[in-house]
Amino acid sequence: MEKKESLDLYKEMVIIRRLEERAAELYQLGKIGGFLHLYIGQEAISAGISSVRQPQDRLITAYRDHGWAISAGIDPKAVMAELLGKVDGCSKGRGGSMHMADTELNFWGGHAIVGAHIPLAAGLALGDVYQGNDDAVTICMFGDGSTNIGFFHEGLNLSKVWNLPVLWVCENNQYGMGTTVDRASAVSEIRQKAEGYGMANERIEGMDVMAVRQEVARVLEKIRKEGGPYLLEIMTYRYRGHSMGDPERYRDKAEVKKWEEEDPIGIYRKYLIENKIATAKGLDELDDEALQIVDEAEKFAEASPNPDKSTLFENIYVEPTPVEYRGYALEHESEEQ
Amino acid sequence: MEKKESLDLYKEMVIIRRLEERAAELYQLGKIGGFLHLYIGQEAISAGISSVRQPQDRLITAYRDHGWAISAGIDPKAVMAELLGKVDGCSKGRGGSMHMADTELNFWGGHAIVGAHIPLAAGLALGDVYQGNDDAVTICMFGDGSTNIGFFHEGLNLSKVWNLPVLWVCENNQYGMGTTVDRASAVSEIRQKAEGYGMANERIEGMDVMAVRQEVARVLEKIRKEGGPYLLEIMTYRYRGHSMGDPERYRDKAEVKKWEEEDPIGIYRKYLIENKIATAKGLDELDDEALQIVDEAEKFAEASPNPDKSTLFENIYVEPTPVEYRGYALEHESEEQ
Amino acid sequence: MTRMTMREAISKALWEEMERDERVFIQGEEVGVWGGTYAVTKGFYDHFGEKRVRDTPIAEAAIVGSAIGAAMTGLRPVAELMTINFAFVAMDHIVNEAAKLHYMFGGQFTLPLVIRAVSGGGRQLGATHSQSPDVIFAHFPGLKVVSPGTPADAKGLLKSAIRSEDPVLFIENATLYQMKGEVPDDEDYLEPLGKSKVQREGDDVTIVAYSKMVPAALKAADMLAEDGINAEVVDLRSLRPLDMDPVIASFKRTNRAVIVEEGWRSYGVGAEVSARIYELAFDYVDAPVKRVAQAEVPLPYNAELEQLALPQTEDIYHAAKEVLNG
Amino acid sequence: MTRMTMREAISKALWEEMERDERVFIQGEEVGVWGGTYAVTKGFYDHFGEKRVRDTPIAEAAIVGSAIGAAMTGLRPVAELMTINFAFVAMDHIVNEAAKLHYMFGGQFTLPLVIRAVSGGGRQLGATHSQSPDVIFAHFPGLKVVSPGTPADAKGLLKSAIRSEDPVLFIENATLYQMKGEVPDDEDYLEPLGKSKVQREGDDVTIVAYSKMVPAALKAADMLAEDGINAEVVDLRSLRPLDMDPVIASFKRTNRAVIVEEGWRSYGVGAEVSARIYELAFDYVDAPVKRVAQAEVPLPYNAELEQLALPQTEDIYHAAKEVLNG
Ligand SMILES: Cc1ncc(C[n+]2csc(CCOP(=O)(O)OP(=O)(O)O)c2C)c(N)n1
Ligand SMILES: Cc1ncc(C[n+]2csc(CCOP(=O)(O)OP(=O)(O)O)c2C)c(N)n1
Ligand SMILES: [Mg+2]
Ligand SMILES: [Mg+2]
Repeated sequence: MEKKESLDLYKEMVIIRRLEERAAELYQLGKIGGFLHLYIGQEAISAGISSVRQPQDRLITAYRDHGWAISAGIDPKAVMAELLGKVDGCSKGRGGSMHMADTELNFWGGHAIVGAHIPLAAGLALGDVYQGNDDAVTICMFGDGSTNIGFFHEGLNLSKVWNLPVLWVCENNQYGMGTTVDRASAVSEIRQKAEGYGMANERIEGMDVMAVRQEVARVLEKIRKEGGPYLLEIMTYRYRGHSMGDPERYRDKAEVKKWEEEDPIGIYRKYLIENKIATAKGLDELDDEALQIVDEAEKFAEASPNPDKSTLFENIYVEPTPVEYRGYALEHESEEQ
Repeated sequence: MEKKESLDLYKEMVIIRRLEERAAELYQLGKIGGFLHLYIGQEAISAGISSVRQPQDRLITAYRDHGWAISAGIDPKAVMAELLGKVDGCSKGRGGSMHMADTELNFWGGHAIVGAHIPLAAGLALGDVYQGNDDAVTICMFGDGSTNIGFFHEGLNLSKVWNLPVLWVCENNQYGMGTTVDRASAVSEIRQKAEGYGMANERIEGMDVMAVRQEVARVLEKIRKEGGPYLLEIMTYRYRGHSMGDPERYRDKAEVKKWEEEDPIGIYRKYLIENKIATAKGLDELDDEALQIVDEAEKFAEASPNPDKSTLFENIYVEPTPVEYRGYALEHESEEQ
Repeated sequence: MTRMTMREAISKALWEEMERDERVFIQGEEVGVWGGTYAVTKGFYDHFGEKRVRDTPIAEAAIVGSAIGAAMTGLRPVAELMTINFAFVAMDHIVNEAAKLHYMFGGQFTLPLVIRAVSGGGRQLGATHSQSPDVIFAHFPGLKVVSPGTPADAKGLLKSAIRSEDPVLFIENATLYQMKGEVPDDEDYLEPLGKSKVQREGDDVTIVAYSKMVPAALKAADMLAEDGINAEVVDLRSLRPLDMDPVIASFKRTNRAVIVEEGWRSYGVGAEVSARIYELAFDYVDAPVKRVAQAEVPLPYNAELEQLALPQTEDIYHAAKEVLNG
Repeated sequence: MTRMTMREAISKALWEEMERDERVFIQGEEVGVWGGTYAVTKGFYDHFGEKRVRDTPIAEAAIVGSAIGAAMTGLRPVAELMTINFAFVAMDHIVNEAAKLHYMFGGQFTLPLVIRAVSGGGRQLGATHSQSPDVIFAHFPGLKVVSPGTPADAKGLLKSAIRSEDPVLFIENATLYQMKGEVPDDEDYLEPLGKSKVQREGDDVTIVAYSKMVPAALKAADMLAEDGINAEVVDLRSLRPLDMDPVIASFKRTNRAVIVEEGWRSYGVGAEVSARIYELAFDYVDAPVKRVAQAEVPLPYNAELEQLALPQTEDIYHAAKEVLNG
């Protein structure tokens, strides 16, 4: 990796962290609504994978998607604006925290129904195979908890039967909401589920971005060469609650503390310094830059307008299609006009 | 096994065979409607398993259920009457071929949505565990094709997480409708799917009733002793089409022929004679008796009345509940009265 | 009588029924250790233990499917779906198994099962998490579909649902959990399933509503009262069976009606109620029946747009004024 | 024009669109080697090959879900659900993904996807396999729901659905596959999505129907003609969007209407159409609108009971007579 790339990667992780911390504050202030699932603690995965993902590789994930949005290359401004539901958000304020996407960047969202995007991922890969995009791999992220739903089974089976180039990645943060893997899953190692599909699989550690990067690069090349799906389980931990307002009755503070010592940003920082790629001071400067980017993103998002009320019905359909019922207030209004 | 038991088992298999052959004829005559999925070729499984099933063991299966109904102990008369949709049918003519049950015999049906009964089976076993029926095992049958649907995954996972005493049995007749196992399933051996749940599993042959009996008895005892689920894959073959009117474009006549040589009734017949448990003449007599029972069942079913029209709305609910809409004709009628 | 929130009323109903009957148990995602996503089952796990308060994997078909199986053995499961949006994942088990098995097997066994689910929008949860698709479940005979609009009804109806021999889909509304009201203390306080109820009397116009739209309709009725208009508010409480008697009795006095629901209008609850009013009281109609409902759009995340799409108290007020002038 | 069955018309539409556009492919259970459970895709596998005629595992969520994913990449999948009863297994993907993704991501990508499914009862398939739950899908904005009642419409509407940029649920009826009619040969013969159509003109009473109830309504109209009554038959063809214009135009002449559907009445299609007639033509109503529909029971296997529960041509005839006398 070039030095600049290494530093960009660091900055990217810090931006994710700071942006989410800011989002948590804005949530408390009531500026962000709905559910807010923070990625804090898992940044090495989105950053590591995205640093080796090729432009033709499609990416799709679940609702814990801010890290993925930023690592995919969406401007933090557009991420923050989406969090605030503004028109300049990456999904025009319609999607919110759980539904970020930018298809120009080959990032297909942000999906809120647990596991429902897994069959979609098989379809994305099918699209590439069908159209002869032989070089493309679809990378599909999901949580440990989501591997117990039927969608997971149907998607994985299909990908193997049709030999689709999908990198299935379980971000095992050890909890689905408040439920530990063992209380929800028949097997403690999620990777073992791939055995039921005769699918190559592996479990790796996920707190060290360089390790993630290296392992994923290897597996992506393997898929590109040999075709077919592969399941990777990446061990990680979320430092915050499942979403805002989680009472966290299900785990000790000590456990969280222990994992915080393995902070992916801290680990990478140490690596950069030890390998003389950067100095502490240089990294501090990047920290400042990241903070500034987040400040600007916030400012931008605050300044961005709400979607115009007249656009409520835009994009329900592509083709001109009558709206069945505009709602009492709007119908009334338009009658008056 | 006592001699009488051995002979009863033989007769049971012949009754299933003859009853289904008769059903096929009655279907051609338009006396049976809907779908008719024949079990012919698979009789050793229902007969073998039922001969070692204990009264407290619950049984549940899919729509290919005539063999199971008879092996569970439902009178062939009630089976035939159900096929003809008559009031004396085991489900009062409401269920038809795909929905036979007799809960007094601990047989919980006959379910037509592929795989949907699999989570139900987990619930049946949960019911026993919850109520302290420590000796009971739930036996859940399903086809090879149904192991690719999400319900299978959710049911199996739950049974393992909750350590439920379920004997999961895949009757692998090598096709789901016209689709071979390999074209639908990521793994050729269905039993391998259990590996994804860390579940004990085994594949056995299913054309020899004595072998099925012995293997299943062993596994049932294991579950009774050790608790928890177990997946058994039993290899078999259906001689007839998936249901009536199957064009059977997906397989050779030669393949069917080859399997017909392993006819479970033929194998068992040979076993009984070779082991001097019965003579050919004695078995011929049982064949005649079986045929007579089927004749009687047909006569009974033909004579049994259709359900009275006034009972259309019975058993929608247990509690007295108004029918929302009786339908135009009936509403009209009742107005006239 | 004790004044409490709807959350407390539902929690109390569950608690009392679990105390009363060993066969009652609850299962669902996060009902145990977490204490329920909406804190409805807080304290249950510690008190009743993991046998009767069962955390499940995220597997809605298995949650409902295994509850059906357990009900077949004589237990009385209460299966919780975190929200009704996830009921689509268990759709087959709700409408093809729970609703049909009793009938299809000629009444051989019963399914004394309750499925609890949270419906409704207005919390910026986005299109997949904000729906009020209650009506689609009510389309299926074999199921009972209940949705309370007051804390007292929540307690009385949930207790009846748990004691019912039939499968009941019990629909709650997250934005109502904080709603307070007087709730009978009686442990055998039961409200009958399948009975509508007049929540406010009046002679000028009939407002038909259920769930979250009941308090909204009552507020609109207060606004109308200031204009000297007396609105009667009929709470359906049950979508199947649908009890039209109080609606029709009211309509025969008022001759004017507004039907309110939180979900989309097309093929919604209001369509059925409207059609039935004309079928049952054609000669009493003085003005076209009006429907107030959600604008037909997948609910957007943005708060302004979301509120624009959702039916508001003012909409009910204006609709009532219109039918009175109509 | 060629006289052909609805099965042939649908098959032809699919074949022609696959010939025309490489991006169109079909997938579903038994669409390939078997030739389609209802023989609609007979010969397709041999002609188009396994890349474009894709047999799938029995996994409805994956069938629809992967079709959605493929559509996101610019392909135009036609996903077949063997029957609409199995759509419940794919419910989430139909109503939460197909119907919402375009909107929820601000229009970033399109979902040019068709889901074909067979609806309807009357073949003794039992309660889980005989439903006509079309209405519940039509409740969801974002989806288009189409269901033809004649062979010509089947061809023209399916071709439009395949060429549409929006997700379309295309509902067929197994008992109509043998129905014959004249079908335009033109390979660009398209019927517009979302437009109702008068299938028979008349001035005395308006019969509104769709799918299998269209031929039934036309037969009832013949019976009425023998009594000197001229019925107009309006075929909805599309449940979402629902085009009321031809219905209202007709009703303003006849002032009387019967709405017919194969499914259950409560919360059915007839409720919405009835409610809208009163909303849009209140001053033209001479008699209460009538609904003909299925008795509210999980359809029994027994043929007599099943037919008793299903709406019959005679019921339409009698209902029309009643609204004329009412
Ligand atoms: C079908 C469905 N069921 C339930 C939920 C509610 N829910 C949202 S996230 C979640 C936990 C998922 O855990 P996991 O897959 O491990 O992902 P993580 O949150 O840990 O990233 C649940 C139960 C949902 N969104 N969809
Ligand atoms: C959810 C669902 N999808 C599709 C069908 C249609 N269908 C009925 S049986 C069947 C094949 C099942 O094959 P398998 O599980 O191997 O059982 P077998 O018929 O071989 O006994 C299919 C696709 C169904 N009944 N339910
Ligand atoms: Mg997790
Ligand atoms: Mg099979």
